[in-house]
Amino acid sequence: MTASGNPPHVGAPMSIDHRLSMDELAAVIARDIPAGAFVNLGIGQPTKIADHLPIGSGVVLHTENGMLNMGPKAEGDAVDPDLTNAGKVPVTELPGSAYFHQADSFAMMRGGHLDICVLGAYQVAFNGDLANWHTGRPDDVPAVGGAMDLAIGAKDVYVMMPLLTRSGEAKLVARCTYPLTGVGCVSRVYTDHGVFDVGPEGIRIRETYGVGASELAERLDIALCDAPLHD
Amino acid sequence: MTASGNPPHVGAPMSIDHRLSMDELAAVIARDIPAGAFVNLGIGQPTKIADHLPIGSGVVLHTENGMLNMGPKAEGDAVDPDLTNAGKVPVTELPGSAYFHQADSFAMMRGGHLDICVLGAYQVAFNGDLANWHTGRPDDVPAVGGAMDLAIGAKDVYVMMPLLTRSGEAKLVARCTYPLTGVGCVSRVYTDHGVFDVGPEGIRIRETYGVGASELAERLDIALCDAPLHD
Amino acid sequence: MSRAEIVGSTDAAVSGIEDGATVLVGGFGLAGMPFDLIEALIRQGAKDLTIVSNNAGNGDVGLAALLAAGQVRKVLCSFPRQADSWVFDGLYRAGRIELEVVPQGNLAERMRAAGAGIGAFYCPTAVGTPLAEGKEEREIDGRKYLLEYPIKGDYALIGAHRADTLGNLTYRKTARNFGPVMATAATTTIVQVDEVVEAGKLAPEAVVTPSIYVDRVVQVQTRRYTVQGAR
Amino acid sequence: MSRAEIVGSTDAAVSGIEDGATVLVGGFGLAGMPFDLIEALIRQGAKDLTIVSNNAGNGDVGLAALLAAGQVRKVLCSFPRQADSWVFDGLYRAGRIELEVVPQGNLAERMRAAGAGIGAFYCPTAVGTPLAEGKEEREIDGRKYLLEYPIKGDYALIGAHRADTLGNLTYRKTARNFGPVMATAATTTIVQVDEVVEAGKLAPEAVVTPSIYVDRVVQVQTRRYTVQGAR
Repeated sequence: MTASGNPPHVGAPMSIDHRLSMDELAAVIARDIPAGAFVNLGIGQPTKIADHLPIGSGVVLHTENGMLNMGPKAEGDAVDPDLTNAGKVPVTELPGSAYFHQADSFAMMRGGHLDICVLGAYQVAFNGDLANWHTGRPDDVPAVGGAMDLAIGAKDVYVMMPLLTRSGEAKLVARCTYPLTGVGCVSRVYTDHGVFDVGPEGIRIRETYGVGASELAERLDIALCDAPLHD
Repeated sequence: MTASGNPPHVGAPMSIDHRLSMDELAAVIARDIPAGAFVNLGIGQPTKIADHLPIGSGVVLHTENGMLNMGPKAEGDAVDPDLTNAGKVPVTELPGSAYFHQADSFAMMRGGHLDICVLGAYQVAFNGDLANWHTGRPDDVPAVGGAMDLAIGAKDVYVMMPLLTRSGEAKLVARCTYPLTGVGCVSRVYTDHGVFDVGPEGIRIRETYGVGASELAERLDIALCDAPLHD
Repeated sequence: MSRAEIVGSTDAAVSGIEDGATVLVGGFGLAGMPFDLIEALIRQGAKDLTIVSNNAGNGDVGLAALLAAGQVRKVLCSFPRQADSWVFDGLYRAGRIELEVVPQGNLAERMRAAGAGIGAFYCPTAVGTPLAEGKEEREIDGRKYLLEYPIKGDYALIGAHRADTLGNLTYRKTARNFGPVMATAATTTIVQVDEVVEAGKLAPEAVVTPSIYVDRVVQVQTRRYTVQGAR
Repeated sequence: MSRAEIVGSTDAAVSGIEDGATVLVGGFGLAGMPFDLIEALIRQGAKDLTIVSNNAGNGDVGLAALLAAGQVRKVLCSFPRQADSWVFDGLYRAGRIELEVVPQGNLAERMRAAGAGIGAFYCPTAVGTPLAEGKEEREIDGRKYLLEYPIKGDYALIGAHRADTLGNLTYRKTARNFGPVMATAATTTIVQVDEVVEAGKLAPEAVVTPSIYVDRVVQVQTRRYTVQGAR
């Protein structure tokens, strides 16, 4: 397992001996977020990461509906309909919270002030292209929310997703077939089978879960930039 | 003397039997500002208008350094270095004041939310062009402040100035010779000799002070759009 | 002149909204949604409306009820597809309502531009995606941007927490969201608040929407919906 | 990561400012001017600075003292010509300092754009004036605009009223002015405050500058200059 902190991973990939559940993956991502980082967790799976941030982690959560230093989900009497996260789930505030309006919130994002955002995805391409807002199916109501703003806004965009679709196709692809959310914006992909760093020179395996690096590489329809050194 | 209120002046110009001091002119402008208007008073002479707004006028003063509902000049113990007008003079707040930062303050102005601003001027042209920021002399340090933003921002831009320069030349001109502050932006000019409405069809005398309308018209090097009906 | 009026009923508050008007409707999901104003608008009956809002209605209340009443021709929003957006979904699939999807940050920034007198702006969001179609692209300092134009409303309906008698507003927690931006972007801004207080009772440094942006205020019995999708 | 640091001295606060840096300096005249940080910068001795500020120094204190120390190569400001701007005046007339005059609203909006990730924007200010020279003009919806680019700082030095231990800021009255905008536009934002309080002590709705924009905070003995030009 990787140490927390942001230094680019060098050398052989770390590994865990079983494929991770989404909850375990959320824990891994939580440990990779450095103390003091300003982070936006996208709706859906990434929201789970908040549950794994230790108390006093110093990570400051941003929610695009206008808040910094968001606390955990609200329960019982703490539920306040005026205080929700971007998924419209009631949440709480931590000491040192601040509220701001929507234009200020997205200025914060678009201006590159967030350190990390973690998003779900349909597909991520070799070059960091992201597709996560629309299946492109004609009968699907298109809905983008803040995804395109987040994709181009944070200093690092992490994706959290199962590596394979239900029918077994890799979601890490040579070229996205789904409509794009952002171009070349993803810097790291967390999946149940392993973690991938996406850089200018291509994709590199950072960690593997329940699978050898070579085997993992073979499952993908893309060339990895650095053949793993061990299995 | 004109009644207060904003309806465009129709028919013969009003008159007062003497040329006005700048202080008297400030009182005239104060009476012309409708209750409830949001108004910015430029630095210099226009600042005097505030002294002539009756208590309870309902006029809300904006100062571009970030405040609405500014009160009168601060005296004695009321002086607070953190509370000044755009001329850096200590002022006070009225009940219902609000503070905002500089970008929000100029957004308010540029977005057309102010009803009136009153500015001093070197020259105003026939077509409403305004010159008030720079003499254009090579040894003069250029300084624009908020003048160009105000000129294009308020719904109505009034100018308050002596009609003549010290050497006797009219400052209401066919074409500005000083560097411009804004193009076609002035809607009314208050001078010690009279008041002029500036519209798409040209300039019309609204009031005269100590001079007949015909005589006033003759002093100007521009054609008035509507020959005054009486002297 | 635009001084705010405190009106006695929500019906008075929404009077005059014409068929075909563009109405900005505050709220992020249900937080900040001006439920009472929308109910009054349903009674008032204006038709063929274009609604600008983050979502396209949740459950059967608020914006969803307005859609169900058949008063809306078109919706501009970022995220119409939610578990509880069945009203919009039905209308959309039946071809009875138009949809324009706008990234959430662009929605906010385009309304800010309308309120701030910005003619257009270059924004990095959505470059290279299907939502870039038809938009002018420009490279500035090595980064690609799309040219985005202001979104202006004829009316804004928003919910705030407190107003003073001049119309200054404060908001509660994340219910602030789009309210302050929409207030600047509409010709007539109509606000429902939990409480109207005397001018001077709101801390001038804590005012979020200055009175200049507010036209009509109505105090309502607080009603908040706690759970998204609750019927 | 960018979590704010509370430092023990103004010398520590300004450490690392390089020769040739662009430094945004808050304040409108003397209100909001970060006097103590500027004094520390004089002790620190960085040279060849480009200063962005509304004015070019008043009296012999603050920014004027920095200019007098010969550390500034160029000033970008809106209003350098004031009764008490004798330091700047002398340097400018001696050809020892460069000046770029920017309309006040553009100064604010261009810094906002830098902080908000806007590539450029079309602004109606200064159209048809000498300050339009060299700028791209475009007509949008029948109105003329100039294309304006962001102004980004390497550092911002600003004065605020209170900070909490996370770096959230509040301001007093019109001393707010450029502070919140500059905080968003600089790589490193350095703030002097009257008081540092525990996180949780500032009302989250009343925070003006959220902690994400703040890098270093130092508490200083309040010192305010009451009269413009007082020596």
